[in-house]
Amino acid sequence: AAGLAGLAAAGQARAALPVPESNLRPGTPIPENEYGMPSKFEAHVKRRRTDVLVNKQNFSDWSFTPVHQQHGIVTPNGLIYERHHNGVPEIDPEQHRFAIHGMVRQPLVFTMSDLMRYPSVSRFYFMECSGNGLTDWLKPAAKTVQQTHGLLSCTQWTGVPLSVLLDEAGVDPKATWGLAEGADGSAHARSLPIKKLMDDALLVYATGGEMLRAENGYPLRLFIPGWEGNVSIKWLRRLKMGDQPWHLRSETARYTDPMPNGKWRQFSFAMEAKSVITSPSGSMKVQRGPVEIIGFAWSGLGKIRAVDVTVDGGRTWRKAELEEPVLDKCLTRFRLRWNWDGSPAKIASRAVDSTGYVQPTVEDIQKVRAITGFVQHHNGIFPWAINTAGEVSNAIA
Amino acid sequence: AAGLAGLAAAGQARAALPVPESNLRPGTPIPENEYGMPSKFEAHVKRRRTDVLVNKQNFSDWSFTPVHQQHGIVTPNGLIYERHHNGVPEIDPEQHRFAIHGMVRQPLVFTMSDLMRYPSVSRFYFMECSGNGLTDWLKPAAKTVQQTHGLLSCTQWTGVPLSVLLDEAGVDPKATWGLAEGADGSAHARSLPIKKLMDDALLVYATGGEMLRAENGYPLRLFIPGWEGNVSIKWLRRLKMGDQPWHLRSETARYTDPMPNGKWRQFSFAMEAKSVITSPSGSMKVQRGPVEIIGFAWSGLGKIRAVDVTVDGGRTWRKAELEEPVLDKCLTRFRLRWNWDGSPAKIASRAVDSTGYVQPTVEDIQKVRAITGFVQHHNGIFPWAINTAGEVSNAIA
Amino acid sequence: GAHATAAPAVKAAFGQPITEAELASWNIDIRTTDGAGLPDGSGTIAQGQAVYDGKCASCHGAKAEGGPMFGTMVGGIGSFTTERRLLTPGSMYPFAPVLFDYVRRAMPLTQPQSLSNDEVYAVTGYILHLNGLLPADAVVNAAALKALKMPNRDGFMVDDRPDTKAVRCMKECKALR
Amino acid sequence: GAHATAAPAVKAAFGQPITEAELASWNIDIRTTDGAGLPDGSGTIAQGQAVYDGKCASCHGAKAEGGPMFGTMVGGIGSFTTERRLLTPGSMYPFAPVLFDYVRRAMPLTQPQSLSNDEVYAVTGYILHLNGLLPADAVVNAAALKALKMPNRDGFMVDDRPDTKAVRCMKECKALR
Ligand code: HEC
Ligand code: HEC
Ligand SMILES: [Ca+2]
Ligand SMILES: [Ca+2]
Ligand SMILES: [Ca+2]
Ligand SMILES: [Ca+2]
Ligand SMILES: [Ca+2]
Ligand SMILES: [Ca+2]
Ligand SMILES: [Co+2]
Ligand SMILES: [Co+2]
Repeated sequence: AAGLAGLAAAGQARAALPVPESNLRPGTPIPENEYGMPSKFEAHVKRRRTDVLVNKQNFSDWSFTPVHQQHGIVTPNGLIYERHHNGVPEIDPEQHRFAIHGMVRQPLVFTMSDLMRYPSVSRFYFMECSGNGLTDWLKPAAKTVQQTHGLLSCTQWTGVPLSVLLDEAGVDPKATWGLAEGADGSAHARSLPIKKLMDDALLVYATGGEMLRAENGYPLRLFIPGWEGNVSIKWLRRLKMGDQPWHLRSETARYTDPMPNGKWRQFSFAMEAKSVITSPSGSMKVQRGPVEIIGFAWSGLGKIRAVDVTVDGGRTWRKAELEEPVLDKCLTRFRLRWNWDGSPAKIASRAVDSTGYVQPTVEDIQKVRAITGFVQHHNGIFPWAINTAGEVSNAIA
Repeated sequence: AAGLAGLAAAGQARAALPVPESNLRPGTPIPENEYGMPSKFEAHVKRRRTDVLVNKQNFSDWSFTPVHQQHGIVTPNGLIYERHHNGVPEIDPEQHRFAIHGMVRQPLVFTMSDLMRYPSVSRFYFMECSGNGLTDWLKPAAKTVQQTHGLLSCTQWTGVPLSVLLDEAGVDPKATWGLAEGADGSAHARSLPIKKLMDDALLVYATGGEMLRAENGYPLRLFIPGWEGNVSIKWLRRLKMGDQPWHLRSETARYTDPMPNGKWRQFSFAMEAKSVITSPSGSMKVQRGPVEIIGFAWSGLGKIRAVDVTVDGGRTWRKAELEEPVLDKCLTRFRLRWNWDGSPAKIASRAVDSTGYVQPTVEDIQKVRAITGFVQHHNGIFPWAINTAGEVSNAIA
Repeated sequence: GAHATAAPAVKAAFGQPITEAELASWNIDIRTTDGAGLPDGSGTIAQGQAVYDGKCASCHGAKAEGGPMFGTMVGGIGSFTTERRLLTPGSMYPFAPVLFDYVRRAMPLTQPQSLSNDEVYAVTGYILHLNGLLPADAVVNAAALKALKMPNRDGFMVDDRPDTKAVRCMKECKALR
Repeated sequence: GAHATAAPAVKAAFGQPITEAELASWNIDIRTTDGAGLPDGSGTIAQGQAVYDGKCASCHGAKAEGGPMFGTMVGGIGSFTTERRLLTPGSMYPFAPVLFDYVRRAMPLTQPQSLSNDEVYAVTGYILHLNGLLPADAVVNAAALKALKMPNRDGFMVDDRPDTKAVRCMKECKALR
């Protein structure tokens, strides 16, 4: 083993390769039945709480996906970011009920087994918190992309189109909004326009191939494709139809966006086109020579059409490669091969979506919104700086 | 809670809904950092060993994916089926080396960090063991679809196209085959034709968004899209180029298919088009009324073009719906809505792939192959019987 | 091919009918713009202080000025046009019933939905009083909350994005800040 | 658009050169058709029996007729045209070096790659002898294994699939068996 370490370090191959230890003995036998876990050598790959904004408690809190350690577009179920407002409830699926009521012809209640008898659909979508990027607008705060952009995950969502159940209940033609509410200790609730509820909203019971994890809404959650994560109410217990929004705390005092002149933008649901370089990214180290620049691009309003990358701080941009499949409202991988010559560099990416929308700079955003306090919907271009030692750091300025 | 149980059982909703316990107290706070696990209510969803063919030991053994409990097309990393020949080795990625040698201009050795600097690709592919279906040809043996078809998984595979590294080593123009070998206690090895190695073979280090699990080849494996799983050598330590196959035990005495007149079919790599109904399936119970028939279809030779479903034992067939995205060499979900009237039924599915190939019946296969002993590549149409009580069972006959 | 693809229409109706009465214990939302859904009941500021001291102060501080679990719940009115916006129920909530709805569904954090409606009216009134929005002798009930005009009543605008008009410059572009 | 999509060609060569000599301990495969790769060394059937009794019998049984971890390794020659095919090294392996290669890389299960080449030759010979394929006084070495014609030498055919020609019948089809 010392010889091998030397080999790697010196960039030479003069030591003969010893037979790997693993060839010389049996491994672990297959247990009777089992749910597999990551290798012990990957124990550093974890969801993490914020290390910037120190929250006073961990009940109304959030944890970040290690997006820089993600491969491909599917976030493992154990690493999907989470946000909840009074901890993670433990709900027995046999006891769980979901009701539709309010402005409907016939209020209905469903057990989980009722719901699982309906035709289901499975769709790949990203999910992003409106607060993703909260701490990094005007000066660098977070060190890693997990902390700057990790309120972002992507998976295949399985469940029943909400429209099927709304049709069954018979929505009053005058109904225009619905209130979705959770069975958690905060009874988290949000008003949503009926157009979206009837369009592509899903009642989800599984992600990434298996039943939801508790922290992601087990046994039932709403999923609203392309919109801020907090409207995809977890532990969903009811949907009440009405003819106007409710204006609860979660849609007035929270999840509203500071605007000029002391105003707040309300019901700002869509996550506009955005992208970020995940490698090289904050706290990584780059070696001279060929560098694979990779990252994610996504849009809550359609497909990613193109991603451009700059390595000179925004003066020139080159079109990156997009990896198939490029799906609607789904993470898309981009990559660009670059030859780093060892001089300081500032790298960033810029997404363009199928509506023609171009990801703005922070400066562009600052012209039209207020950047203060509880900033939301930060979809600005995000730069990383590389110094002559190859160290990568947050270059927000 | 008693009231709720009564409600579900009686199909009535006369009891007022009590506030869920989970609304009335905080849940679990967010831990500092964490890797999530399934809900305790899903503890029955596990990989399982065979319960039919009782193996004498569990070192050269296999475990099955619970395909009937899978939602969507992505198998969770903890449930990807596994097959190994001398247990699961534990390999330190810092110590692992991969070598290319034999008929090449320049033999090369790679560390894991070397490999991870190359441009990577991420592709969705199914993986299936050539022995999937081993026990169920002529009479029913296994009870569940996990046992009949669970040597089947699907995920996004991330790694480096092998062709990139072969080009770097400079393959001798006379080389036609390569031998891939593992760093496990069986040094499992297979000969593979260079055409496939240069076409779409991948050196994989991640699946489903994260680094490989130990039992699936951590830190490095070969992945050969569409071919029998055992050629996708796990814990890969070397690839040796040559001008003919090696004919090792793993490609003569094993992984060859019995044929008429005492012969054996060798180097039978491709997994031909196949499908199976995963719900309703063995050991499930069906209720009268609308039944959602769902299942998987896949082909190692292309895309799924169509799936047909019969509910009358094969006399008439109806075209099922396919769910997007329908990808090359990837699991495809099909579904058909059926109204079960309570009379006995025999249901089955039949896949058609983009080459025009139609999934055969067991009878079709029996005409051209021998069905005896270690049967391989069973891609026959697989029927489930439903009795008047709604009980579903293996109907192979 | 010549194959029929349409499945026969099969109506899937697995839901159970339920009445609004049976859903009463779940039906806790208040339409805060007009207070629809506010229950019967009432409280005083003094009663509210008692509830607050007993069940809220441990996390929110003696006079709601902030405690071990949360920042201040008083002040901030007028701060939104300054450098540092201070968000409290007083400064931020556009309608007084927002406070009733939130306290009832989510507080105290350790025992959500445990307060009586009278207690919720009382403690809601007390927090509004600490914010200078209700007098010490106010009677707090549905009518009082509906009548109260909150400072941030007109503080909101509807989503009007896209609000940026970035262009896709490729060469000789303005450098990133 | 008018944007250049091609990245400049960047050669990625992160592999380290290595020599075949440095790879010698890994280079254990044998091309079984002609025995290329068989090492120097030799053994006798008696030596093979000693190795077998000491290191193999506990799993495979006293005379390789099957033990607690694996079924029989003798017999089955001629069984492939009967109802029940019996797969053993004797009946199934097309070339004798297959046995050398497999034993060296994988056996004994608890200590793979622990036998010397002489031991592998000897135990390979012993198993072949138990299958009636080598006499009791055989000297087992590279030449002997190359020379031995195994019963299943011509038992294989190359993959010729697709071998079924199913048609997509939709109506009035033959029922499934
Ligand atoms: C054990 C701690 C704890 C107790 C006890 C508690 N709270 Fe809270 N409270 C919190 C936390 C934490 C939050 C923030 C929740 C969030 O934002 O998701 C909060 C938020 C609030 C808010 C929202 C403030 C705003 O700015 O929008 C109000 C109002 C409130 N609490 C009132 C009360 C009242 C009234 C009581 C007692 C009846 C109470 N709280 C008891 C911890 C507590
Ligand atoms: C601890 C148990 C154990 C010991 C000790 C052991 N084996 Fe094995 N052997 C096995 C198992 C299990 C298999 C099946 C492996 C597989 O098929 O993946 C096997 C398979 C074999 C096979 C392949 C048989 C065939 O039909 O293709 C041969 C040959 C063999 N062993 C020879 C030996 C020899 C020679 C030794 C001693 C030097 C030995 N074994 C010691 C457990 C053992
Ligand atoms: Ca915290
Ligand atoms: Ca029911
Ligand atoms: Ca076993
Ligand atoms: Ca290197
Ligand atoms: Ca606008
Ligand atoms: Ca053929
Ligand atoms: Co918003
Ligand atoms: Co095969």
